[in-house]
Amino acid sequence: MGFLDINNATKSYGSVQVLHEVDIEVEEGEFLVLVGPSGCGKSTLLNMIAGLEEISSGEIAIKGQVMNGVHPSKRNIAMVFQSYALYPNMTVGKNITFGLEMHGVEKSTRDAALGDVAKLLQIEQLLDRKPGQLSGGQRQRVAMGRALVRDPDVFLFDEPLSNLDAKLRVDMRTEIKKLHQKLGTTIVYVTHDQIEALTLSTRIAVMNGGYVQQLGTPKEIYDTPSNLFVASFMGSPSMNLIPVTVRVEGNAVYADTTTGDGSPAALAFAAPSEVLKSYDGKTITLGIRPEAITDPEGADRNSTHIQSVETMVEVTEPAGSDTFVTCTLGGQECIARMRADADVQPGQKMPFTINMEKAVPFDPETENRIA
Amino acid sequence: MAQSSVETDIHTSVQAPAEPDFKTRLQSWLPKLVLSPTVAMVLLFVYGFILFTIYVSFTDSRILPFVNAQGATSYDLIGLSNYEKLFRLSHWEIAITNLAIFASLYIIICCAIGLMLAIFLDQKIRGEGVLRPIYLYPMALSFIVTGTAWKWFLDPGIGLENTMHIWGWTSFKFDWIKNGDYAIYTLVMAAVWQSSGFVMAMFLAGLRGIDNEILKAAQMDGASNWQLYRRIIIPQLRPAFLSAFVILAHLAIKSYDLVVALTGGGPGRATELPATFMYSYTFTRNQMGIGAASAVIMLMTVAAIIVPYLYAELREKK
Amino acid sequence: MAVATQDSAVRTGRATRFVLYTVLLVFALFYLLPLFIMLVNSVKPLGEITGGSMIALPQTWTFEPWAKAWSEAQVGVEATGLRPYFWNSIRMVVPAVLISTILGALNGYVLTKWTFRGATVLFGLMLFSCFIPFQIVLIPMARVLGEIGLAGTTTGLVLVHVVYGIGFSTLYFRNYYAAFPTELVRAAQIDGAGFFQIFWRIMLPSSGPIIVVCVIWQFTNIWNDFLFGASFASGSAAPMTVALNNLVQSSTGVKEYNVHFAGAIMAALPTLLVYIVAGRYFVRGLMAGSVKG
Amino acid sequence: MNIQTKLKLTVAAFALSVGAAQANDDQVEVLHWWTSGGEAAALNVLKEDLESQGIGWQDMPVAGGGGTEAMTVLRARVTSGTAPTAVQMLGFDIIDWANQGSLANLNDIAADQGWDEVVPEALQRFAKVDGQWVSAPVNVHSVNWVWANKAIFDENGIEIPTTWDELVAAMETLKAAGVTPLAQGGQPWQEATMFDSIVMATGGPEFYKAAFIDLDEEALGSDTMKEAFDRLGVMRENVDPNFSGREWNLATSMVINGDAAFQVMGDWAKGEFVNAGKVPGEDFLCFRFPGTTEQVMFNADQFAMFDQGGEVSPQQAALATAILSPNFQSAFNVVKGSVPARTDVSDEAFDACGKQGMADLAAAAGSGNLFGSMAQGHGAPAAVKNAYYDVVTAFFNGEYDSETAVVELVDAVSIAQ
Repeated sequence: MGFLDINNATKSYGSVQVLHEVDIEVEEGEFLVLVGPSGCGKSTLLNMIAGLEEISSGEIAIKGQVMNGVHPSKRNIAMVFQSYALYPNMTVGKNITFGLEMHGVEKSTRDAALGDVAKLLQIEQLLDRKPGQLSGGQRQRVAMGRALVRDPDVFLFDEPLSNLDAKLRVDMRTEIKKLHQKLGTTIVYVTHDQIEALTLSTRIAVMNGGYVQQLGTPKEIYDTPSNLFVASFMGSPSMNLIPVTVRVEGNAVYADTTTGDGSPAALAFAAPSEVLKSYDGKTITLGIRPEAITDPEGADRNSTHIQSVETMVEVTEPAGSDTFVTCTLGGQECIARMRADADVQPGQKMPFTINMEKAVPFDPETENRIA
Repeated sequence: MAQSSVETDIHTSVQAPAEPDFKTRLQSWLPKLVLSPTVAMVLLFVYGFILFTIYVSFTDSRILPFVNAQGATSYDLIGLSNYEKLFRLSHWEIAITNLAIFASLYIIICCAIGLMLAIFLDQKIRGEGVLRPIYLYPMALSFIVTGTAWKWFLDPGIGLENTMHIWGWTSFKFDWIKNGDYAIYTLVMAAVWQSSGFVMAMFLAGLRGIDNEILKAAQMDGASNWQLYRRIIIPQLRPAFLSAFVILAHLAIKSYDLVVALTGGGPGRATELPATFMYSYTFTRNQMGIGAASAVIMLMTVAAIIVPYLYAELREKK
Repeated sequence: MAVATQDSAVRTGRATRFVLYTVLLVFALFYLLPLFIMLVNSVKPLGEITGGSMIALPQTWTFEPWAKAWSEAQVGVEATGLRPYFWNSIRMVVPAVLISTILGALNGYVLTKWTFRGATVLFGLMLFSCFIPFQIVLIPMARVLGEIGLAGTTTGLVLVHVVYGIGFSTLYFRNYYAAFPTELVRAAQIDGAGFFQIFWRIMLPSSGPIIVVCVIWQFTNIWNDFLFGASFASGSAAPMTVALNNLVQSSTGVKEYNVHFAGAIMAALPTLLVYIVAGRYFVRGLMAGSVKG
Repeated sequence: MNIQTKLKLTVAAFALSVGAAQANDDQVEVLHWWTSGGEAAALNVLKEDLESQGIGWQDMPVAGGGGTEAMTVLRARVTSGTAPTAVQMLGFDIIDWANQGSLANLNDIAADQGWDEVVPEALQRFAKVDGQWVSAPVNVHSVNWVWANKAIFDENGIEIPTTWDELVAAMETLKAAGVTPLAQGGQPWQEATMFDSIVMATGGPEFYKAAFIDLDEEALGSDTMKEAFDRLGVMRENVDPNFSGREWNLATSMVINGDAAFQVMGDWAKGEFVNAGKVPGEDFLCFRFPGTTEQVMFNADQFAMFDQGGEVSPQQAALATAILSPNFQSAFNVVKGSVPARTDVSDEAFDACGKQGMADLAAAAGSGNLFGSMAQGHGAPAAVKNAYYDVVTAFFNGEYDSETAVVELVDAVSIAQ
């Protein structure tokens, strides 16, 4: 049994089921990110953990105690909201200690706790201001302070960074990560930003359409997405999905495709499974991350399954640290990630090296990964 | 798509968790408990009374409910005959026609003037702080207070016409209030005076709520001021228009003080409105049955206007 | 705060501005006219009124009509002036406005932040109650007040005004709170605040603008009411409007128009004051949500 | 804490309102619409009389529309079970309320003080219902009066007209001289009040009774009625264009100021002349509407006593006694312009018009020429009266011609019954 248990939790509004049996066990100190497009049910799930929405069936337990029907304030949780939800009429200090006051904590204790948190978050000089006088980053800190001061069992974050500008978002991301490492608290964090999910989490639950699509560590999610949704949702630029035909030749399995000018190309799978072999002659979708397609100089030295395909460069997009190059494979636009100094010109024909160890085959019918 | 809308909709309200511990359960009952006095009052004092009125309209009540010409506390149920009588009365016909004229002019002119003033005031006008309360204050006064002043102003013998004559414009003529064909327009005038400032405030609030960036963008697109208002701004005031319409419509239907103070329904019966009709049949003519019937018709009219609005408004936000 | 200083993107030329100001001023005159007539004629001796022009300034100024209307005019059998009735109105309007506003605020809070199945329908029912013509409720209301022993008391009158004021106050608060971030309520819930604590500590302190709108609306409506006041408050408890009506509508004798006007202005003074003092918050309050309703 | 705050507010609200009028045992609560200076002063006589007997006077004035508002308030009060002790009332309203069972039986007091002998029979019709006295009459107004500016009459060599033709001739003379002949107020009841007199003059007492008291459809739809409307049309031509909405006392002041020659109005108009310092016979003339010299069409203000549960209370008895006392009858009616409801009051205190009024009343009562005024609610019940207003005012304002008016009158009266 985990620290936070979600057992077969569902949520329906009338006849509409917005959340299908969710089963997640979170260990103490874990940083679980719920990620998915809007409407996937991630916020609903978070609200159910918080007690802000009823659980239709199944149960949610914290520290082994079933929380169904328990008032939010009695669950020993804290939550940071997307809009921060700072009380506009109270000072920062009041905002942070309001929860303690409501729980009947004495003033001296409250003040001590406030001092600690303010110091931790470096907002000591803001305590007498009203939220309206704060910048976005400062509000974010206050919102976290309000959660921290309660010393809860579980922290809930509801898209806390989505209202910040890009630079601040990166800074705060780091800060939250540092905080987690320092305090070792259990966190459930909702976001639609897959980078946030990958950078922050110890585990990720990718959600779509009310289902958990995949639950795993960031590496599992990124390297072996369990279906086409996860594959395309996680990672930026997203995974190239190329239609190929499976051809079995003895022990070797090839993916037949075409290059930009229509000439055939064959890619050999690194470690073809038996299941894959059974797709002989069929068309499947081959998922290849952009960084697995490079110029020959950039190819992964450690990989033993580098394949080369000659095709034409269509567009180059230098992005500072990398250069993204667009070409066509199997009639699909394909993005390759090359070094910033790669000497590539649009219209030029050149060999692209593909690291087949990183290629993931999907069944286009079921959209699931072919194990 | 469908799912996303469901999810965001639900976010607009907090659901109380079900079951356990007493305090939590109390908390989940509190909202309903708090609402219940109002609901009870409304059910009794509004809907109960409406049912009562409907019932009275089917009786031959005269001086009091359930007391007919025979006196004591006897009455008979007489079906729809009050309604038949009602629609036989030319008086009622006049009241209904007058209401149609009055309400449509009143609403249109109030909106037009309100919108114009709001747009003008929104041009960084010096002295806006002084002008705004001047436009707004008539709403604060009842016609019991301003009735005499209005009557004077409209009276050709002592009012505007006379003043113009004193000032030397002897051919000036303004005797609408004395003229059966025009008296209804003087009601419109006074009613517009009272409410247009309030409508102005609603439009002004609407204007101030419009995102300035949209306006800037439209100007970049080369829109003239006129186009800017006609194509970009006024369409965005739709909610303000809607609320103005509802408030004005209900004021028009309820207009009573206005008529009593200004014309008393005259000249002749030229300015009789359903509200005055209902009052006079119920209370001064001792024909409470017919009065109740007219009230029911009025309520049905109000419902015909308000219910679609409520439906649209509430469904959108549900 | 941002209302008046917000820079409009619309630019206007000199000629246009001249037209703007002219139109605005003409309308200001139109709106002021009745008040002007009342004011000017309330400080004239009666002779000047019957003999002179309606809008001429007084040749001799006199404040006697004011004094008379306030403390001497014949309102009933005794020449008490309007003074005692003024206080009656205050006693009626203050509790009625307070209660209907508080109830409206609570209702709005429940209807937006604690909705339940059927809440929308209930709100629709409440809203429709704003639109019923008051004349029809007179008799059944009298009956109910008689039954519960509140007939002829100010308490009864307060109850009546609360009942028929609650639709609008609920509407105002509901629309305002609909735009109020629900996350704040959730945050407070997690912080452990209860239903009333959230209302008191979180919602109310942020409701300034809409409270102003609601109070103005209720205050003017209740203060100006005549029908209920005349029907449900007996003689010496009658509100100002009833007394004013008795003063102005007296059937025989010389009509002392100057006294009538002075009395009318007096009766209007509190509502005027409310508009002038709180009027600047009014547009702001309307902006803050009630526009939708 | 917050619930407490709310509670406190509610309690405060209630506390504020406690002490509002609760009917006191030693008080009479009187609902009336006499709020103008003279009337109120006259009522004050009554009040002081009662106070000298240790009875408090709880005043409840509701002015406006000749008692319209007051009657609305009365309904609310009766419905709520807190009827006032005494209510000023007119004509058929009294009968309606008596039928409804709300009024107290004053027979003992009446018998004790001999009301049956001193109050004219035609008036008793509105004070006694089913043989029971239910109200105390204060006065008798008569409506078929003409009030004329003597100076204008003299200047134009006009004698007091006694027939319709003389009246028409007088109006033509006046018109030719550039004087507005008729000062008319533009409210339905005023137009109807004048029409009462015209109908009486045109059709005579029998016709008047048939049409307006018996509501005989034939009479209402007759050619005589059409002729009466035609005569009203003639009157209409002699009115200035600015009459609409004008109140009756403004019309009176037109006569006083010489802006018009005469006004057809009830005897309450006299108060305006007197207040303006005019003397009857010298500055102004009062005479019966031509053709109605022998008749008196009246209305009477009365105070109906509401049943306070069983017996007539001592306070009510005292009030009724005070109202019928010759002293009050004289004092009040001198101020009000009307004549006493008792025929045995001395006319000493009255002026010329008042004396004539008293003599006319006594004569008419004796000869069976005393009729209730339709326009003043003493011909037929309120519904019919108002239906009558509707038609008359529609005709007077040019909506109908006389033929239509007659048809509409029959129709309106039938709907109203």
